[in-house]
Amino acid sequence: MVDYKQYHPAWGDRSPVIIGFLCNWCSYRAADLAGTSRFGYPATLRDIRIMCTGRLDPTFVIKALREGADGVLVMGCHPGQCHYEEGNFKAMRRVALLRRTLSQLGVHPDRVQLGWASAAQGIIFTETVKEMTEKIAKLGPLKWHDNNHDASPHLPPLPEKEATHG
Amino acid sequence: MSEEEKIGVYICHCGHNIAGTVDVEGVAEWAKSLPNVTVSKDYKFMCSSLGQELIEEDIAEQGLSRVVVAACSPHMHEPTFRGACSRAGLNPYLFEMANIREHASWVHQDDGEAATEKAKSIVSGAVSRARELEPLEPFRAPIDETTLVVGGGIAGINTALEIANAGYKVILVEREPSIGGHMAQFDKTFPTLDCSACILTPKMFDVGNHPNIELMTYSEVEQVDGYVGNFTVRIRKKARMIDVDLCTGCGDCWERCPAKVVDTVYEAGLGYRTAVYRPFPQAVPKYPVIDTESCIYFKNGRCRACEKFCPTDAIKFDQEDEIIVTSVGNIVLATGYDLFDSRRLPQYGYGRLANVFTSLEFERMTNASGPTDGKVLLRDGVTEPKSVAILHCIGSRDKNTNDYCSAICCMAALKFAHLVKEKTDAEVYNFYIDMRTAPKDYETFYNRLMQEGTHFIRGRAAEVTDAARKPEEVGKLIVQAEDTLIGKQRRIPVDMVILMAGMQPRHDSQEVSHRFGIGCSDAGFFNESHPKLDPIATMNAGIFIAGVCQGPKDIPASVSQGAAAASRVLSLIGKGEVEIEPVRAHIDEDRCSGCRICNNLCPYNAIDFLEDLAVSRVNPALCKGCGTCVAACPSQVIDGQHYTFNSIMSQIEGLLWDVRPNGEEKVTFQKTEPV
Amino acid sequence: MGDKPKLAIYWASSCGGCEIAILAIHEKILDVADYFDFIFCPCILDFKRSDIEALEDGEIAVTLFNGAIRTDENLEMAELLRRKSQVLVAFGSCATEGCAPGLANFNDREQMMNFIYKDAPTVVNPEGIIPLEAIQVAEGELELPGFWNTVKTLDQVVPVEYYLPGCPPEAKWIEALVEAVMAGELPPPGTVVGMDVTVCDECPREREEKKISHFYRPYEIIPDPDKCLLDQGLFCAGIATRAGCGALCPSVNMGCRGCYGPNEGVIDGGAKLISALASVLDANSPEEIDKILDTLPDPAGYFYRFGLAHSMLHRTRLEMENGQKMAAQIKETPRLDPKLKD
Amino acid sequence: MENSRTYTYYPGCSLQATAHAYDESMQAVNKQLGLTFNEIDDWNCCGATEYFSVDALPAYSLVARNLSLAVQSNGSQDLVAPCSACFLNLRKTNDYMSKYKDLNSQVNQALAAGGLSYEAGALNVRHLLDVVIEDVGLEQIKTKVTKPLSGIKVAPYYGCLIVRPETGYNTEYPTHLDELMVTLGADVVDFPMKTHCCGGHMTQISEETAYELIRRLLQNASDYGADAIVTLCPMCQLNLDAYQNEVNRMFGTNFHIPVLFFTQLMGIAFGLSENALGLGSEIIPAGPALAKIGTVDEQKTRERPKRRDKKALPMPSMDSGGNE
Repeated sequence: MVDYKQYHPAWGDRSPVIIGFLCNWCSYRAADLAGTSRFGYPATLRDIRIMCTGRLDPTFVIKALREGADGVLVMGCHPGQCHYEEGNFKAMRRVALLRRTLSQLGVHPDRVQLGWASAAQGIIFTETVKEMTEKIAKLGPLKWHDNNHDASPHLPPLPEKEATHG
Repeated sequence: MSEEEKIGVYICHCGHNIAGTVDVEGVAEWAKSLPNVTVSKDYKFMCSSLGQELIEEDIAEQGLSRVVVAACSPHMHEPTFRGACSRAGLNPYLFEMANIREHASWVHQDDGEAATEKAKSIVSGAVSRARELEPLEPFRAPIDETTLVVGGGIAGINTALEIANAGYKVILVEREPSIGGHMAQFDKTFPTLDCSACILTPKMFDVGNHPNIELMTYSEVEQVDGYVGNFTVRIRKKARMIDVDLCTGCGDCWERCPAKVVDTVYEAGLGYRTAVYRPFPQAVPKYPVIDTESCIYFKNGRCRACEKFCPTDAIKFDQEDEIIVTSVGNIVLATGYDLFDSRRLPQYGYGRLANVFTSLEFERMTNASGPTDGKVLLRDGVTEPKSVAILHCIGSRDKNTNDYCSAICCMAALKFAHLVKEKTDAEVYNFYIDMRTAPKDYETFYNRLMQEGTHFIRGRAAEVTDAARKPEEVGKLIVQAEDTLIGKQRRIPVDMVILMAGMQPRHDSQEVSHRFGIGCSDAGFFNESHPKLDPIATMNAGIFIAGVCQGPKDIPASVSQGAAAASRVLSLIGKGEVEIEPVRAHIDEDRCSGCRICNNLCPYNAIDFLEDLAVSRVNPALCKGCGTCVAACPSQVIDGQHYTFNSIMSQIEGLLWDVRPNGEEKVTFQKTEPV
Repeated sequence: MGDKPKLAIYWASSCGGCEIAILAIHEKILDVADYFDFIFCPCILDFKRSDIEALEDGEIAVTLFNGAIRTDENLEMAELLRRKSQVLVAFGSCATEGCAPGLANFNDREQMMNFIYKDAPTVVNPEGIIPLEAIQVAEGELELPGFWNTVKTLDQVVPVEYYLPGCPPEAKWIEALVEAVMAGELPPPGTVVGMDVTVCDECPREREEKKISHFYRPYEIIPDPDKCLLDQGLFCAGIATRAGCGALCPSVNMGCRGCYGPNEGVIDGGAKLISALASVLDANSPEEIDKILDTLPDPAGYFYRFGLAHSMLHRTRLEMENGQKMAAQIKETPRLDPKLKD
Repeated sequence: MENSRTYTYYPGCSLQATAHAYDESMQAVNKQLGLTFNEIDDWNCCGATEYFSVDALPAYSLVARNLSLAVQSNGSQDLVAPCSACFLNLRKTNDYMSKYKDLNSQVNQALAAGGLSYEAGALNVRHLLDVVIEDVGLEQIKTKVTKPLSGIKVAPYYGCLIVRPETGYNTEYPTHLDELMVTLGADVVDFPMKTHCCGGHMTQISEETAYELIRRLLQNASDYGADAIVTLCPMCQLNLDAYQNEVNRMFGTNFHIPVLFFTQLMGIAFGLSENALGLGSEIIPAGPALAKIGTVDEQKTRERPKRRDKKALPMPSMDSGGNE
C-alpha cells in the first residue's frame, strides 16, 4: 500500500478516495483498455459508468463529497468526439460552474476535475488518475462529515481574552 | 420495495486473472454482509456454461430478484449474464455487472490488498445500484428494407452490389459526377499489377444498371433523422444542368466547350477538363455536368456553345437542385479519404519545385488515359527522368501532421518504383522509415523490387532542394536524408521526386459524423463499435462503415469491409425487426413545469415542447438515452431509465461503504402528495 | 376553553415575518381562534416557557415552529415543543431550509462575531467587546444561550411532521394546513404543504428554448415584461423552486429568489440550478464558459440563498485546507481563479 | 500613437555590440509602430549557444534568473527578445520548466539562493518578428509604408533558432518574414536554405567548417538572384556579413551580398533616414543593393507573359486548399 502520509500527515493509514464518473463510450473503455494493457495506477478511483458525461448531475458530485469521497473525477470523450455529439460540453459547463460554487464552500476546485480520454487512450486515463491522486493526496482528506458534526450544539465558550464587559 | 429484494452476488476468479490478485473468496464471504444479499458465491469462470447455470439455478431456487456478477468489463460479458437471467425468467435489466478485472485486478497487480479493497467497493456499489434497478422491456421496431450507401468508391460499390444482389433496394449517393472513387484514378493495383480500370469498370457498370440500385451521383446527404430500421434522409441532388432523360452522353458538348480548367479532382491537378465535363470515359452515369464556376455562360452570360451543339437539347441552364426525402432502414458510410496536402510540408518543395509530384499525380501520369498517356515525364511534359526519388511517409507517421501510418503507401511506392523502371531507364531511390508489406503476397512484391535494382534508403528524407553544393547537383533536385543503416547523411540528386502523400479523413468528416450521429477518432476517421470485434458497426445502431473512412486500408481490405457491412445490413433486414435498448429519458408530464431548459439540449431533437399543455415531451423513438436532459432538468421530473437518479445515488453510497459517516441517515426522497 | 385542541406558535432564529403572515389569513383567524386554544406565541402572548413545561407530553395539538436553529435556546425550545406537540410543523423557510439565517453557514462563529461586533463599517467598538456565553459581574454570573458555529434547520434537530415553506408562507397554504388540521384530514407525515411543480408552472411569462450567453444583474437591463427573465439573461431560481407563491417575484420583473426551496424529489436545489443553468450556457470551450460565468458573481450565494443549511454540504468547510483557513481564504477570493483549468 | 503596446524587453548582449544597427533600427521602427519596450533591470547573459551543452542546470538557472526578474518588473506578460539565441534560450527554459517538474524544482532551488523564484509559464516569450507580425499586423504595417521596396530582391533568412520550440510557425519552411517583406514592397526570392545553419560559433573553432556553411547560404541566395539577405538574428547577420570576404578568399568566389536586419528594411520602407537605422556599419556595403529600390526590373518588363507550353503539365496551385 502507498503511504500517503508523505503527501499530507492527515491521511494516517488511509488512502484518498476518488469517485469517478466515466462515460460508457470513451473513458470507461479507456479504463478497460488500461486494464487489458496492465497499465497500473493508484487504487484510489472507484468509478461509476454513465452513458455520457452529459448525465452528470452535480447532485452526484456533491453527494460523493458529502459521503466521504476526497475528490471526484469526471471523464468523457474528447470535446467534439462525444458519442452523443455534445454531452461532454454540457459536462464541461456544469463542472466549471460547480467548481466555482464549491470553491465558495471551501472545497478546493482541484477536488472536482474533468478529463478526456478516447477509447484508445488507456495511458491518458491512467495518467489522469495518477495526477488527480497526487493532487488530492497533497490536499489531504476532505472528511466532509466532520464538518457537519461540527454543528454540534455543545461548543466550547469563546476565549475569555477576547473582551471584557463593562 | 427495495427492502425486500433478494440479491445474488457472484465473484468470478477468471482463472488467475482476478483470483491471482484479488482475494475472491474473501470478497464473496464479505459480500454476504451487504444488505439484501441472500446468495454470495465465488466461481472459477462465471462466463462458462456452468457459471451461468449457477445463476439460473439460484434465481429459480432462491427466488433472486437481482443479480450482480463481479467479473470483467460489462462491454465483455454483460450480454452473456443478461441472457442467463433472462433464461431463468428474471428481467435482464435487473442484472448488474461489477468490473473487478479491468478496473481492479489487472491495474493493481502489485498490491493485492488494495485490489481486494477496491473490489469490495466495486461490488458494494453494484449491489447498491442493483437494489434500485427496475425491469425494462426493449423497444421493437420494424426494419425498412431499403439501404442507403453513402460514397461510390470501391467500398461503397461493393456494399451496394452485395445488398442489391440479395434482392433488396439500395440508394447509392455519390458526391462527384461519377462513381468510381480513387480506384478509378489508378492505372495498376499492387501487388498483382492488375489493370485498375479493367477490374473496376464492370462493377461500376453493374451498379449503374442494377434494378435494385438507385444511383444518385452529384448528390449529398444533408440530414439524417430517426433510428435503426427507420431513418429518414434528406438528399440534395445538385443541378447537373443536363437533362439526363434526353442526354445520350455523346460528348458533343465537352468537345465544343471553350472553357478549360485544371482538373483538381480526377486528374489530381495534372490535367485539364472543360467546364461541361464527364470526369473520365468510363464514368457511371455517362452524363456530363456543367461546372457553373468555370462555365463562361454562368460567368458572363455568353457562350452557350454546348447548348447549340447538343443534338438532343439536353442542356438546361435553369436546372435547380432537387431535394429528395426518403426513408431507409440501414445506412452504410463509405466516404473514403482525402489525400494529404503535400504543401503543408514545404521542405519537400511541392508547389515550389516543378518536378516534385504527389503520389496521386503520379498515378494519373502512369495511367494510359492520363495527361501524359501513361508516359513518365517531368513537368515540362517532354523530358523523361533519369533518376527518380520516392519519399515515403509524407504526412504519415509524423507528429507534426498525422501520426498514424497510412498503410498503403509502402506498397504503392513499390508499385511506382516498378512502373518507373518499366517505363524508363531511370534509377529509382526509395526513402523509407520502415517497409510495411504485411498482407499476403506483398513481401514477395518487395523482394521482386529489390531484384529489379531499386535503391532502398532507410531514412526519412529531410528536404528536397535545388540548392546545389557540388557540380553534379546543379540543375537537379537534391534529396537529403540520413541513411540510418550506414549512419551517414546522404544527398541524392534526382530529376523527379514523388511524395507518397498519406491518407487523411475527408475534410468534412467531423461534420459528416455529426450528421449521422457517429463518433470520430482524433484524426477524423469514423469510430467503429469495437476496434477488434466489430470494426464495421458504429455506436449508432443501423449505421455501418466501410473502407478508408474507418481508417487507412488498401483495396482488398475496403472490398472486404464493404461486403461485411452488407452482410450486417442483410442480417438485420432478415430479422425483420430491431430491438432497441430501453435506455431512454421520460418526462413526467404531470410534474413538468415547462421551463424549457431541456428543449435545446437534445442533440437528436427528441424533446418537443407542447405549447397547449406547456410541458415538454420526449419522443422515445428519437431518444438515444444519453441522459443530458435528465441531469439538466431543474425540477428532476425527467427520468433516465436504467441510469435513474436513485440508482446512481445508491451506487455512490455503496462505493463509499467504508468511508461513509457512521449512523448518518440515508438521503432519500419520498414522493409525497401535496395537500 | 379547556377542551379545545391547543395551538402553539414559536419563533426561533427568525425575523417575525412568519407571525405576520399568519395574520394574512384574515377572517379565517377567527375560525382558528374558535377551534383552537391559542396557548403560546412569544410574539404576541405573555405565556412563559414554564407554562409549556408544565403541560403533559403531547398535550399541544399543533405547533407552528418558525425560525432556524442556531443557539442552545433554539434547540431547547425545539426539543421541548417537540415533546409537548402531537404535530410539529416547520413553518416558513428558516425552519424548513435555513433561509437567510442559514447564510451564516458561509462563515464560522468567530468570523461572524468579529464582523458583527467589530469590523462592520457601521460599528464603533474601540474596546473590541463581543458577547460571551457567560460573564461574571458584580451582581453574579450572567449567561447567554450558546451560539452555534452552524445554523441548522428544525428537522435536523427534531423530527418534523409537516413543512410549510416560503419566506413567508403564502396565506392560502397556511389556510390549507389549518383547515386540514381542523377537518382532521392530515396528510402523511413528511408532506410539504404546497405544490410539487416549480414556479415556472405559475409564471405567465412566455418561455423559449434556453441559451444563455450573459448573465445580467437586475440593474443592468430593463426586462421585457412578457418574456421569461432567464431567457433575457436575468438570474431566476424559478426553474428549480417549488411553486405555490403564484410567481410573485417574476410578476414584478424580479427573478425568483427561491424561497420555497426545491420542489418535490429534489435533494439539493443548488445542485439542480448549477446543472440546469450550466447546461444552457452558449459556450463550448473553457475560456468561453469562464467568460459567461464571470458575469454571475457569487454563484453559491445565488444557488443557496435560502437552502444552504438544508443542502447536502450544509455549510462551508471549517477545517484547514493546505494550512489555511478555507473560509477566510474564500472571503478574499470569492470566485474561482479563471486560470484554474480542468 | 493610436495603438500603443507595451512589452517587457530583454535586449541581450549583441544588440549593444556587433548588432547595434539592429538595436538602432528597432528603436526607430518601434516608434513608428507604437511599441514600447521596458528593459528588465539587471539582466544577465542568456547562455548563448554553448552553455546548455556544457552544464545544463546552471544554464537554465542563468536564464530563469532573467525570467524571474522579468516577472518582478511587473509589466507585460509578453517578454520580447530581438536576438534569436536569447529568444530560444528564454523560451526553451520557460517551456521546459513547465514540462519537466524536476527541472522546475531544481532551477527554483537555484534561484532561491538569490532570493528569486519563477513560476513556469508565467511569461510568454516572443521574438521581435512575431510581435511585429502578430500584434501590429501586416495591414497596419502596410499603412506605414511610404517608400515601397520595389526593385530590390531579398532572400529572407530565418536561421535555425527562431522556430523552436514550437512557435506556431512552420518549423521547416517558415514564411512570415517573406510575407513581411512582400508587405514592404520588396521582391522576395525563394530561399530554400532559409533555415540552414549560419555556422554559429564554429567560426571561432573551425573556419573550414564555418566558411563552407556560410558559402552555401551565399551561393543559394546568389543563385536565386538576391540583391540582399534579410535576417532577424545578430549571429546570422554577423557570420554572413563579416566573413563574406573570408569566404571569397577561401573558395575563390566573389560574393557581395549585403546582409540586413528586417528592421532596417522596415525603416527604409517607412521613409526613415539611413543614419537612424544604423546603415553603413555593415561590412558588405548595402548601398548598391539599396540603390535598386524604386527602380523597375528591366528584365521583368521585357519578358512577355509566357504562353503555356502546350505539352507542359500544370503546376499545383499554391492557393490554400487548391489540390483536393
